[in-house]
This record gives sequence, C-alpha cells and structure tokens, in this order.
Amino acid sequence: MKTLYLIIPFAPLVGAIVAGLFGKAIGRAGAHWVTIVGVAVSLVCSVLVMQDVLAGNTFNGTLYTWMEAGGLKLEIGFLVDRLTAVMMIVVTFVSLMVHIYTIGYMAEDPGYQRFFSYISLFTFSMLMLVMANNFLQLFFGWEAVGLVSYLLIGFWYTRPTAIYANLKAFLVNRVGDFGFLMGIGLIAAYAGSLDYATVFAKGNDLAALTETVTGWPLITAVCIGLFIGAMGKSAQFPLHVWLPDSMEGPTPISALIHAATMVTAGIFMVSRMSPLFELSDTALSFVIVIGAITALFMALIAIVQTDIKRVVAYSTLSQLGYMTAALGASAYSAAIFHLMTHAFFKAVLFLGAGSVIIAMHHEQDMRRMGGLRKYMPITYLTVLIGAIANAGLPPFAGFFSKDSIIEAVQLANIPGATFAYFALLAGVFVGGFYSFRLVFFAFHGKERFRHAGGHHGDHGDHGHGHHAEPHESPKVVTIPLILLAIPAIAAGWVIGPMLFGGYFGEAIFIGGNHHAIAHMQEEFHGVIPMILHGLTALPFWLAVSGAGTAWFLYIKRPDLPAVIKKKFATVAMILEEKYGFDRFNDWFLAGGARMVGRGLWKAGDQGLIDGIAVNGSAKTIGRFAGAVRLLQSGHIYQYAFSMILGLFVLMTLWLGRS
Amino acid sequence: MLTNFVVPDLYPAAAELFLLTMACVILVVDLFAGSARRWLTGSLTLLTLVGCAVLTYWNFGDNASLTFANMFVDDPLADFLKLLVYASVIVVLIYGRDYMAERDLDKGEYYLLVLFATLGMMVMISAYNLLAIYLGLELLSLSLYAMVAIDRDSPRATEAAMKYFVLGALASGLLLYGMSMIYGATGTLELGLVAQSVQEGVANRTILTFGLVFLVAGIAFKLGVVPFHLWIPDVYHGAPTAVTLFISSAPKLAAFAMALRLLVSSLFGLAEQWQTMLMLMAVLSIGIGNLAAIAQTNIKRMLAYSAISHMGFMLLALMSGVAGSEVDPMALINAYSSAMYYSVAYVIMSLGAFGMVLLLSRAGYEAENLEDFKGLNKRSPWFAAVMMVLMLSMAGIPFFVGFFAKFAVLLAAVAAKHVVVAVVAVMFSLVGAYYYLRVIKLMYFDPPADSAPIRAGFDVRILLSANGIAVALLGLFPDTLMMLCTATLVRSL
Amino acid sequence: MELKTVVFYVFAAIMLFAALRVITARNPVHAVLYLVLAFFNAGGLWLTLQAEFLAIALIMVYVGAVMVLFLFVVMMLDIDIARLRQGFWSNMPLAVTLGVLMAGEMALVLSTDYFGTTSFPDQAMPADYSNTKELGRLLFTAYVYPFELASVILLVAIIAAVVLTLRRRKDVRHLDPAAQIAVKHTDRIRVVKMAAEKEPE
Amino acid sequence: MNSYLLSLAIWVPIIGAVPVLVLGSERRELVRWLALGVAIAGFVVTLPLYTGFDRQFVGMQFVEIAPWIPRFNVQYFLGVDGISVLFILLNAFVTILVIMAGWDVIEQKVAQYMAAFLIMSGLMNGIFASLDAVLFYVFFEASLIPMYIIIGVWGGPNRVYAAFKFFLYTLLGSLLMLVALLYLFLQAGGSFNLLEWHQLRLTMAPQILIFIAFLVAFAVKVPMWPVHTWLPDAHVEAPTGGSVVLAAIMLKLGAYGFVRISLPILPDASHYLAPMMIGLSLIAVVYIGFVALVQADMKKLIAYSSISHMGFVTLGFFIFNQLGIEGALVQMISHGFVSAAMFLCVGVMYDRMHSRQIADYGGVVNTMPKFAAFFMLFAMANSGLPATSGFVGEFMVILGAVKHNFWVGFAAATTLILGAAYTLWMYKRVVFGAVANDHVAGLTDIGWRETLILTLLAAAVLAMGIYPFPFTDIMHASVDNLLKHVAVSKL
Amino acid sequence: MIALHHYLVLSALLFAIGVVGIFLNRKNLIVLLMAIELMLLAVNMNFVAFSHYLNDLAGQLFVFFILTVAAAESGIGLAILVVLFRNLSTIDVDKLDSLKG
Repeated sequence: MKTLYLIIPFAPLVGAIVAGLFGKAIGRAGAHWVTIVGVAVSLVCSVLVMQDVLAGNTFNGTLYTWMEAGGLKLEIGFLVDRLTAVMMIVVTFVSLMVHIYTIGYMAEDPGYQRFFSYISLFTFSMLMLVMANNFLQLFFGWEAVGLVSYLLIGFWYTRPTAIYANLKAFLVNRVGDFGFLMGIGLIAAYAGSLDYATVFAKGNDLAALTETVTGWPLITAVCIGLFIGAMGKSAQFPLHVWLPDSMEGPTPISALIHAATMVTAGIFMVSRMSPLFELSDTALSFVIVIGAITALFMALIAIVQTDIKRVVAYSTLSQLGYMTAALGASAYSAAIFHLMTHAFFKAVLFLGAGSVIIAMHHEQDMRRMGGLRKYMPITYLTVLIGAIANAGLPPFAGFFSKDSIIEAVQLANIPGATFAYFALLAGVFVGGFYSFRLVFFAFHGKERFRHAGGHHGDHGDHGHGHHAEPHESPKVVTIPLILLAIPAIAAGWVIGPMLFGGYFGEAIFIGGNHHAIAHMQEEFHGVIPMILHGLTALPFWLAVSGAGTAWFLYIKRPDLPAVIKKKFATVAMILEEKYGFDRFNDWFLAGGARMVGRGLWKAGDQGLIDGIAVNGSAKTIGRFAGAVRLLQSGHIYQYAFSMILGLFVLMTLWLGRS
Repeated sequence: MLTNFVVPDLYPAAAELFLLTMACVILVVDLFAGSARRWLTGSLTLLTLVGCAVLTYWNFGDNASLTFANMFVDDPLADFLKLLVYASVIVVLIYGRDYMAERDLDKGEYYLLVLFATLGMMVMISAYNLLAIYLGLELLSLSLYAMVAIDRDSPRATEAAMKYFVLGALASGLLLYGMSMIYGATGTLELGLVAQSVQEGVANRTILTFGLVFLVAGIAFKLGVVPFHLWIPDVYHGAPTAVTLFISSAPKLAAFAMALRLLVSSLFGLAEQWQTMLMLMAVLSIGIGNLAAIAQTNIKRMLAYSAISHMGFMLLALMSGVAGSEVDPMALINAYSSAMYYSVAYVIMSLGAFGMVLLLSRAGYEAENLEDFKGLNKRSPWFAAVMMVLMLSMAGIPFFVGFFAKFAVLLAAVAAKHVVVAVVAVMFSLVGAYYYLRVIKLMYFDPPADSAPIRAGFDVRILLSANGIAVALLGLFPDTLMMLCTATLVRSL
Repeated sequence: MELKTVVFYVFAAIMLFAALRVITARNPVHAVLYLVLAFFNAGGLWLTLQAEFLAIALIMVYVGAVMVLFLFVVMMLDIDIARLRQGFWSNMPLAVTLGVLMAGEMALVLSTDYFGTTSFPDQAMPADYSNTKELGRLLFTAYVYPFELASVILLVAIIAAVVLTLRRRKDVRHLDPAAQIAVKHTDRIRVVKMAAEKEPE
Repeated sequence: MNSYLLSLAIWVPIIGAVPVLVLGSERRELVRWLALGVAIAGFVVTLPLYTGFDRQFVGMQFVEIAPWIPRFNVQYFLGVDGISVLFILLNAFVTILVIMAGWDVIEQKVAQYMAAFLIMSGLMNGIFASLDAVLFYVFFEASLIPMYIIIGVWGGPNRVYAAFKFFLYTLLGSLLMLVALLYLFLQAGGSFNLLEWHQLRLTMAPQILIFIAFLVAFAVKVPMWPVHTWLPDAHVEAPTGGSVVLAAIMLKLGAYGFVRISLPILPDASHYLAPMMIGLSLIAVVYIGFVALVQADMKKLIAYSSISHMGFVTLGFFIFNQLGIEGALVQMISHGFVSAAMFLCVGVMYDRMHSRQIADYGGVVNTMPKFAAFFMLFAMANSGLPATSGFVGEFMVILGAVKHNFWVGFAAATTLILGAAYTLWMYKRVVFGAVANDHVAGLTDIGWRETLILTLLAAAVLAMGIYPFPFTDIMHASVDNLLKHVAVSKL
Repeated sequence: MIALHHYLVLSALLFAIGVVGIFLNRKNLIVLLMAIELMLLAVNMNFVAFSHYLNDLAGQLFVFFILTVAAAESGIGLAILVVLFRNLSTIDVDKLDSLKG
C-alpha cells in the first residue's frame, strides 16, 4: 500500500519536472501528455485509496526523517484516512479536469510547457499538504502551494497587473503563514512533537496549559495562530485581498487553485486540527465570526463587479466564508462537504467563465457580453448549473452543503453564532442575486459585444484581432465542463453518508459540548425529505428572492441598476472600493513599510550609525589629527618648551608622591 | 683604586677596538682613494662591520665580563644587540648607497660618521658606567648631527640638523643633570653599585626620584616619545633619506639598551616610580603618534610619527615588568624581552619601509610623498607586495612580525594588570592601521602617476626582498627571535 | 661669616647675573662676553671646592677656545642685530613663569637637609694633596676607556666640522695631497718628441 | 589519531596561490586553470573530513598538535567537531565557485585575483580549524588582508571607502578580542588552548567584560546591529567573487566565534547578557528587514538581507536550546549557499549590464529565462521557502525561539513577511514585467559556466532543504555537548 | 657655612636660566647655543660639588669629559650654524619652520 501512497503525490511531481526541465525537448504535446498521465495515475490511485479507506484501513507512517534536533523529531510521512481520501479525490479530479481544459485554453500560449509543469507541481504540493501526517509537512505543502500560486498568478509575467497580483498574493499569504508558524511553534514548544497523532493525544494536557510568557490559554493561542494561517490561504477577511487580484492568472488557475483546491487548504487544515479546535471555544468563536463576515461582505462586493471572473472570485470568497463558519460551528464535516461541492460547482463556474473568455477573445468585462446563450449553449448550460448550485437551490449540490452549514450555525452554541447565522442568511440572498446576475448579464439580454470592436488591446498577445461571431469552445474545454457539471448537480446526494453516516469517523473529532451535527443527524431522514424541508425553509426563499431580484433588474428592467447605483452612490462606492482594503493596504501597509524602511535606513543607518558614529568618529579623529599636527609648529623653542613642560609635569607629579 | 696603569682585558672590547682601528685606516685610505674610488671606502666599511660581527660573535658568551675598570660590560645582551646593530648598519649602507651617490653625498666622511655612530651605539650598549653611557650617547649623537647636515646645500637638511642639535643638546643636558643627581645620591657612577645603593636604601629616595625624572626625560628624547618627540618628524623629514633610514633603525636599539641599563640594571629599586612615568609617556606616544600620522602626506613624516607610536608600544612593555609592588621574575623577563623583541621587530620593519622609499627615489627625485607610491603594484608587483607586508606588519596585522611584537607587548601589559592601558593602546593602533592601509591603497588601488621603471642594484633588490620576507617569516615562526631575546635577557640581567 | 662664604656669595651672584644677561643681552657679542664672565666666576667657585685643575681647565678650554670660537662665528656671520631682538618680550611671561616654577621646584628639592652639613661634611684635604695629580693618575689608569672615547668624539667633531664647512672653492688654488702622492714620474715630465726642424723648402 | 587533513585544507590553497602569483597575470588562461585546479584540490582534501567524521564522538577530531610559539605556549593546534567541520567543506566548495565566477569577468591582474581568493580560503579554513586562541586570532585577522585587497583593487567606484570601512571596522573588534584573549591566557595559567579555556573558572565581572570584548569582535563580523554598516558598503563595492566569499564564509566567522569561544568559555555572562543579544538579533531581523525593503541597489538589498539572516544565527545561539543552536548552524550553512547564489545572480546581471540598480532592469525573464528560473529558486530560498535550505534554519530557530519566549519567536517570524517582501519585490522589479529598455533587450542568457555554477548551488540549496538530516546529524553530538557545557555555571 | 646644597641650589638656578634661555630666545641661534653651555655649566657645578663633598674624584673626572664633549659639541653646533647661515642667510630661530606639521 505504501507504494501507492508514494505514487499519488510523486506522479505529478515527475510530470512537473519533466515538463519543466525538458519542456523544449518533449514539445507541447509531450508536456501535456506527461503531466496528464501523471495526474491521471494519481487520480486512479486516489480512488483505490478511497476504496481502501472505506474498507476501514487508515495509514499513518513515516517516509523519512527530515531532521532531528533537541528531542524534536521531524519526519516526512503520510496520514491517510477518510478526510485525506476525500481531499485526494477532489484535488486529483479537479486537477485532471483542469489539465485537460488547459490544452484548449492555453493552446496558443508560448509558456505552454511551463504552465503544465506549474499545475502539476501544484498538484504535487497540494497532495503533500493533505497527506501530511505532521505539521512540518503540512507547512511544507502549505508554502509550496503558495509558491505555485505565486508562479501561476504571475504566469503572464509581462503584465504589470499580474506581477503585482502575484506578489500581493504571496505576501498576504505570508502574513497568514506567520500566524500559522506561531501556532506550530507553540505546538512544538509545548507538545514537543509535530506529529499529528502525538499532538492530538496530548490535546487535553495542552488545553490545561497557559502560555508562560503571554499568559494566554495555550490551546486558544495555538488554534488562533493556525487559523490565521487558514485565513491567509483560504482568503478570509481581512486577508482576503489577494484572491480577487489573483484572477490575473490564466483561468484554469482560477478554477484549480483559487476556487477548488488551494483556497480550501485552510478549511481542510482546520478540520484536520479539529481535535485541537474543539478544545477552545474562543478560537471557534473567532473562526465563526471571521467566516460569517467573509461570507456576507464578500458576497456584497460581488454584486457590483463587472469582470466575469471577479464575480466568481468574490463568490468564492463568500463560499469560503460559509465553510469557515461551518468550522466555527464545529460542523467540520459540513465544511468539508461544502468544500467538495463547491470545488465542483465553482470549477464549473470558472471554467465556464473561461470558456466565455475564450469565446470573447479574452474579454472579461460582462458589460461587453450579453446574449451569449445561443452561441455557446453548452457553456451556458453548465454555467447555469453552477450558478444554481452556487445560489444554494435544491436539488443541486450547493443546496445540501449550504443548508447544512446554515443549520449547523443556527444550532451552534458558541459566542458569535447568532451573528453568524444572520450574516449567513443575508448572504444567501446576496448569493442568489449575484449568481443569477452573472448568468443574465452574460448570457441573456442584448448582444453588447458587437459594439466593442477594437477593444482587444488589453490583452493583445491573446487577441486574434478579428471580429468573428462568438462560438462554442472546443471539446477539450467543454468536456471538462460537462464532467464537472455532473458532480455539481449530484454531489449533494452523498450528504447522507458524508455528514451523518459517520463517514469521517476518527478523522474528525467533535467535542461533547458541540452538538450541532449530532442534532442535525437526528433530524436527518434522507435526501428527499431534506429537499422538501428545504423548500419551506427561510434560506431557500431568500435565495429565490435573490435570483428573482436579479431577473427583475437585469432582464425586466435593465435600466434600473444605473438608477439604483446613482441613488445609493455612497454604498456603491464602498462596494466598488471593496471597503477600501486595497487602498488601505497599499497606502498604509506597503507604503508604511517602505516609509519605515526608508526612515530607518536614512535616519538610523546612514544618519546615526554611519553618519554620527562611524564617519563622525572618523572625522573627529581627523580633527584631532589636525590639532595634533598644529603642535608640530616647526619652531625649536616650542619643541624645547614642550620638553621642559613634560619634564616639569613629571617632576611635579613624582616629587609630590615621594 | 688603581695606582698604576694595568693593561685592561681587551678581549671583550675586541669589536670596538677593531672598528676604531679600521675607522682610522679608512680615514686615511679615503683620503688617498679620492672620489673616483669611493667603492673602496664603502667596501672597507662593510668589511669592517662584518669583521666586528665576527669578533662579537666570537665573544658571545654565556656570562657577563667587565673590563676597563668596570666601565664596559660584555654580556649576551650586548653581543646580541651589537650583532643586530651591525646588521642594520650594513643594510642601511647598502640601501642608501645609490641614493647618496646620486646626490654626491657619499663622501668618505659619510662612511666614517656611520662607523663612529656605530661605535657610539656599541659603547652605549656595553656601558656599565654613567660616564660611558654619556660618552657613547654623545659619540652617536654628534655623528648623527653631522650626518643629518651632510647634504649641506639643502636648507631643509640643515634646518633639521640644527633642530636636532639644539634639542639633542638640551636632552643630553637633562640626562647629565639626572646623572649628577644619581651620582650625588649614591656616590658612584658604576651601574652595579648604583643598583646596590638603591636597593639597600642608602640613597635618599627623593633625590633619586628627582634625578630619575631627568634621566627619564633624556631617555625619552633619545627614544622619541611624547612629549620629547617633537624633533623626530622634522629630522626624519629633513635629513637625506639614507640618513633617516640610519637614524630610524640601529639607534633605537642603542636607546633601548640605554633605557634597559639605566632603568632596569641600575634604578630597578625605583621601578614603581619610572613605570608610571613610562606609562604616561607610552600612552601619549601611541595616541599622538598615531593621530598625527593620519594627517601626513609625506611618507617620511608619516613613518616618523609611526616611529613615535612604536616606541610608545616599546615603553608599554618596558613598564610592565612589575605588577604593583610585587616582583615576579618571570613577569620581568617577559616584559623586558617583549620590549626588546618589539625594538628589534621595529628596526627590521623600519629598515624595510625606508628602504622602499629609497628604492623609489632617483637622482633629482625624492620619492617621499605618499603619492609617489601610487600604482606601485602596476610598476612592480613584487616590491608592492614587500611594502604591503611591511605596512601590515607595522599595523600589527598577522602573520607578520609586527603583530607578534604587539602581541608580546600587550601580553606583558595585561599580565601587569594594565588592561585599560592595553585597550587604549590597541584602540590607537586601530587609528594607526588607517594610515598604513592608506599606503597599501595607494599602491594597489590607484593607477600609477609615474611610470618610470624601478631600477636598483641587484644587491639592493635581494636585500630588500629578504627584508620583506624576513618580516613575513619572523611572523610565521616568531618563536626563534622571541626566544633569543628572552635568552639573552635572562643571562644578562 | 667666614671668607669662604663671602666669596661663594659674591661669585654666585655675579655668575647668576652674567647668566641672565647671556640670555637677555641684545647684542650677541655682549652675550658671549657675559658668558665668559659666568665661566670665570664658575671657575672661582670650583676653586672653593678644591677643584683647581677643573677650574683652570674651564677657563682655558672655554674662555680660551670655545668662547673665542663663538665670538669668531658671531663676528663672521653678518647678523642684523636690531631685527634679532624683535618680539623678545612677548614670550617672556610664559618662559619666566615656567623657569621660575622649575627653578623653585628644583631648589626646593635640593635645599633639603639631605644635602646639609650633617650628611655631607666639608672635606678637608691634606696639605700635600694635588688635585691635578690625582686626576691625572685616574685619567690614565681607570679612566683610560672614556679618555679614548673622548678623543674619538673630538675626532668626530673634526670630521664633522670639515665635512660641513670645507668648501673647495674653484677660484682659489689649493693642494691635493692625494694627487701629489699618487702622481707618477711619467706625469711629472712629459717627454715631447718633436720632429726635427724641417729644411726650408 | 594524527592526520594532516586539516593542515592540508589550510595550506593547499595558500601554497597553491604561490605558483599562481608566480605565473603572473600575463598567462591568463593558464592562471585560471591552475587556480581552479588548486581550488578543486583544496576541496578534495576536505572531503575525507566529512566521510571520516565520527558522528558519535563528542570531542575534537582530526586533531593536529605541534608547538608553534613555545615561548608563549602557543600551539599549532587544529581539530574539528560537528560544529566546525561543515564550514570547512562549505568554504572549500565556495572557493571553487568563486574561481569559476571570476573566470572571464576579471581581466585585470588575474593572477593576483585568483591568488587572493585562494589565500583567503586557506586562512578561513584555518579559523574554523584552530583550537588555539592565538592561531584562531591570527587567522581571523589575516583573512582581512586579501579581502581588503579584493574590494579595493577589483571593486566598484566607491571601493576605497568600502575597503577601509571593512578593514577598520573589523579590526576594531578583533583588537579588543586580542586583549581579552591575553587576559584569558593569564587566567588559564599560561595556556592558549581553547579546550582548556572551556574548563576555566571565572567570576562574573571578568566574564562580562570578556564577553563584551568578544562581542564587539564577533558582532562586527556577523554583523549585528548596530555595527553592521560596513557590510552593505563592502558588498556593493566588492567584485562578485568578493561579495560571495564575504557573505558565504566571512560573516560566519563571527557567528562561529560565538559558539566556539563566547558561549563555552563564558556561560554565565552569556546567560546574563542573552536578553541583550536576543534584542540585538531581533533588531537585526526586523529593522534590517525594513531597511532592505527600500534599497535601490540589488547588492545592497542582498547585503541587508544577509544581515537580517545572520540575525537569526545569533538569535539561535542565545536562546540556549538545541533547536536554536543547530538551527543557527544550519542557517549559517544555508546562508552560505543562498547568499552566494544571490550575489552570483546579481553578478551575472552586472557582468552584462554594468549596473546594480534595480531601476535599470525590468523584464529580464524575457531575455534570460534560464537565469530567471535559477534566480527565482534562490530568491525563494532567500525568503525561506520550505524545501529550500533557507527554510530549515529559519524554521528551527523560530521553533526554538517560541520555545524560549513567545514574543521572541513572534518578532523573529516577521522575517517570513519581510524577507519575502524585499526579496520578491526586487525579483518582481528586476525579472518580471515587460522588457524595460534596450539594454535588457540585448541580454544574453547564461552560458555553460554560469549554468554550472548555479546548478551546483541550486542542487545544494534543494538537497539541504529536502533532506537536512545529514547536515544536522553531524552536529548533534557536539551541540549537545556544548549545551551541557553552557548549562554549567563557571562562577 | 657653605654646605653642599648651596652649590646645588646655585646650579639649579643656573640650569633653569639655561633652560629658559632656550625657549625665551626666538631670534638668535647663537644665544641658544650659549644657553646650552649654561646648562652644561650647571651640571658641571653639580658634579664638582658632589665630588668635593663625597670626597670622590669620579665627579671631577666626569666634568673633565663633559668639558671635552661640550667643546666638540660646540664645534659641531657652530659648523651647522655656519652651514645654515649659508643656506638661509639668517640665524633667526623663527625662520626655521619649513619643517612642520
């Protein structure tokens, strides 16, 4: 079995290395074949592992000892249990789809091989992350996916916006990693191990401790530290700022990394750490509040976006907020479940958006689209599916997961849960609205693209320069869309086994005082009753009314949005400015850091240390030297005077003594 | 007291007698050889020195022998120092030959004065009587005054000679006054008896200390330490470079010997007094010497100030013999041998440094400005390397002899619990490192301003190279010289 | 007050006055003459200390030789005396202060009881004692080494004086002993062969 | 167990420099190959040090002992333990790279250039191998000379200022150290043997004073804030090879001094002053991180980043746990690779453009993709990305620091953000973007020699990041022993 | 009664006068040389006095040699003075400052 585990991450790695180092030699086809085969092997093996896991076998073993120091043994190893298995399937599946899709999407890009190398490398990193059995390797994968994300966002390295976005993404993630590392550091310091099993076993002991220097309850500090890491990676408020900008990367990346997999690393991690989080209500409160804020406020921004990918991006942020809120409510399984369904329907949305973008010759502004329904039916259909799922309407996948989350939050009994509940409910309405706004804006209504003739200059390297009718994308694009649309519809139906069937077993731990899931389990009587129950519940009607509002504003009365915008100019501006975070970060954090740096450099290094201490003392010595030189006047009598004076001083001093 | 003349034991003074005889021979030979056959005078002079070396080496014994009514002592210390004096005088003559010849200064008198100055040093080194010290000192000084002025058409040289003369006379006046007080307090001129008298407490300490102050002033002048140093830069600068080379080398050894004989051999009972005096002067010398050197543009002046600071270091060791009031024989030997080692090391380095200045000088061109060293690496990588070694050694950077000299001195100072003084000293030697590095900078970092090829006799090249190599080798294997210094001191004190 | 005391004070007073004048006299010739006066008085004082030989030697060597040399030089060098005195008083206060302080300090030390009559009683020499004879004996027995050195020093002084001041003036005829001795007989007489007188053609 | 390996490691390069110098700069090609041969020979003789190292043995290995200056009981006493052995290997390795890096860039005085590096290499090996205080000191100070020459002769426009600053700054520290060494010699009853000094009992006051003397010496060399300002100047002006050696090896000398001398000889003072040391280290990490951010000159930026990284080293030493010390040692070695690589990368660009200003670049990736890839790897290593060597040491030190005191770890971990910020921001401005100007457009990608150098370094960086076990394993016994030793008071 | 210290104090005063003469005089080098002679005279006075009161001839012999050396010294001093005058046409002490700094 161990070989199998090894194959899963390393097959993509081999693909990545081959495509990266020998890309020129093997050519374009060679590059995509080698990577696709690698990921496919991975997927197959993951399925095999899944079967094995379902059969009740879990694995926790060491690959090699990375290092050993001070009683801390750091190893590289795998932990394969039900949680891991789900993640492995999701990662490899989505990744494979993206690989295939890329063949079409990047067909004309000069960095073709490089791109395949990157996404395969990403798959490897992500698999290492989810398969880790210790914090070191987790951090390892954590940073590695960050690196690949950095590389991919900046894939089109000549675009100023892209290289701005990738730097921003990396740095914001680093802020999260900072917290993450502090969490790991505390664990290492107090548990003396970074191995999951060992640490979890010591959980209760740790919960009794307080951090000696700060006086904080240890477990809370650890969990909040870890969660800050999750906030970075999973783009939670206020570390969400990088995600919308990351849309500068090629669309498959947006789908793969910034919707389906990497951003969910945080969710996965918190679930993995459930034995720790469950020990701290404070941490859970923190998690739920952050999640709720993200869910609602990011959704609001999506309303005013016109870039098709950015709408999807903000929608992703919002959905991640839902997952996080679920974590806070101790509904880890619900979070993972939403993670999975979201991976599918968000991938659909992104790839659909990508398909549209291809058709529009890399035009992303929805104001220059409209009426695409009849030109690209498959895309339309799949995007519609994705939108419905995203809005949380039954019986699509999103409904089950989202509904469970809202319910879990409602049932949660930690501080902040009530706020979270209302925020999430509001989010449902908003979600319904922006999902359908996208569909109506892009696929219905007037065909606005015809007037946008010479508007291809933005991305000249990808534009074709001719004004052909938009047409359906090639098969390599549509097939993954279709393949992904299926689970987007159906994945919800596994809710029974996954949430309530005790699927996760030992992998997720829920404290005795957190009974949301347990309570829900009692209420759950199957999928159909749930749908039926859903139809009468508040979230459903909120979503529907959101969709209705969208219909009204964009189909029925397309003139209204402008009027509303004018009326609520302030609100619109706040939303369009994304609450001013970007401005604030650029001005205060980036600018501030530069200012501090310049200040320290000019005043500290150049002024104080070099200017006064170093050159100053050199100058002083020089001045003294000049003064000493003056003593050497050249006059005999002064020389003699000096001698006699010296004699006199010696005489006076020593005769006084004896 | 002798009533009739008895021929004293002449063997211990064989070298002195030989030198004196040869000097008279050379005086006559030169008169008849004339300027066309000056090489004869030069060679004879060298031969004389070699002969002296042979005689001294032959005399090298394990113990001291006194002769000339106890005015002359021949001990290992004296023999060792004399050998070094011969060697450095030989080097001086060879380095300076071309320089003097090009300026028409290599008169027979020059060689004679060198020989008489050498005799003066030998007398100082072997002196066992205040009178002998005085006469040796005067013999040396008078020769030096004349040598400085030997370029009599140069206003600078005569000015330097005048300053040297007046201040030197003043200094010997001070020294004599001190000697008279010592004589008055102890009733004897013989160093051993003085020591005895001081130890036994017969002599009045106030008077002794009073005399000591004058003695120390006189010694300080000869060594050139602050505040009795002011003649050094002017004389080094004004004198013809070959003479500067002479003044800066062997006489330091003689001065060291004088200091050792006066302060240690005879006035050791006053160690507590003179130690502190020396400390004061040492610190001032290291400080002022290094500071003033920074501001120089003339390398001769720069080296003069550096000499002041080096002598300060030497004093640092000389004053470290006794810690507080306790006398530890080991510490004594350590301190004095360090001082000796430092003097020897300094002489070797100084010979090389001025030798380089001479090497770059040509007829009608004095390479005495720092700028003249510009781009030497381009003109002659080897001699640039030699100069670099010398400069680094003077700065006290390992692996060169100068470092171990400083090392030994500082060790002695720290052992005598003068840690603060040691720290002050090293801080000033940091300042000093700056101007030595500046020379290296000029040689290596700057383009040459003068592309004239370096021409020098084969022997000069070999000797200068050997000088540089010696500085390096003595740094790599410092033990031999250290051991020699220690051994001779142990057997002589 | 016995005679010796009177003599001491008289000589001492004159000597100090003369010394002061040496360093303050406007005219260097005067200074030299005052110095001669000082030497005479010093000689007198040494006589009171029964050092006849040195007293006489001082007069002979210094007054008779050295001071004459000084005078000779002063006369030889044509010096503008008026200009030499400028700025004399400006450095007076500092010089005098230091001088007085130093003299005071030295006097303070030296006038202690240590050198008083108790520890150093006046020495009365026997009647047939000859200072000169004793010195002579010592000089040529125990002090032969310094004596030889002193001669070398004088030799150095001679050489130095020669090398510094001797000028071979081109316009003055002089003898070159080296050339005289080194001359060969062939150089003295040149045999010139001349052709026999030609017959007039 | 008498072996001559350490002597060989020291003297092979130094003696090898002699024929290089003798050949003179006229026969350039020959000189280059000869220098490379000597460097490789120097590396080969160090290999048995690793293979033959006994990991279980606590004391010194490959010991050589002979009297050197019996007058002062100074010995030619060499030996390595787990702490020092790796540095000798690193040094020999870097020397090869440096010789290759100067291959056809240096056209003036080739022989002197090569010889200077070879001599320096030998001298620095001497520092790491010395177990006698005087020998240590002598090597420590002598290594300044070749570096002074290298900066001054082959350096940039402001090289004179930089060379002087470098030399005098460093000399300042080492002179104080000399006095301290002499004091210890006397306290130890006339021995310069460092191992004997480890057993020396000292009261608190002298311990603190000696510690401060050593601190000045080592802090300047490390360099620690606030005596760091020589480094940026020296780096900017030095030729590429000089910067590489300076960053890769020379900075380590100071840090090495702390572990070899300060900690074991002065444990009580070390503990007493640890808060100060930690404070200074953290200032180095944070303050310098900010300063690095605003540098317009690439070399200066990397120089500041070096200071910041070395802050981790001193931090690791003074938190007194195994993670910290081993982490610091690992960080030292890693920094040897990474900073060398970074400077070489800048050198590659400088050789082509003759500018180090970030503003003169932009879009280098367009014309030099291969180079950009290497540069990316090293930039990531510089910002401490896992799976590169840069991560290992930082990670260990941060873990150790959190164990020691949460806030210390917290402050140290800011480097995660700052390090990435300054490195990647520079990378972005230099490498990414559209081709900025005609000069960039005219760039040619790296040749085989440059590729070889960078590949070697890349392999080292990755190997150490992925499997650091062999590096840490070798130092366990010695670090363990050190910690035990430091825990015992000498009062 | 004249005791030893009378002579010593006298010589001390003489010595001081000589010393002051050296740095008081800024115009005439010859006077400088004479001031040195005064100093030496003071030393001689010391030696003679000690010699007498100690009843030891060594002091007087010392004086003998000092006289000899002083004569030689004066000779050299005057020779330098003459050379100097030839070069600078002055023996003004103030003008002797081309070497400084």
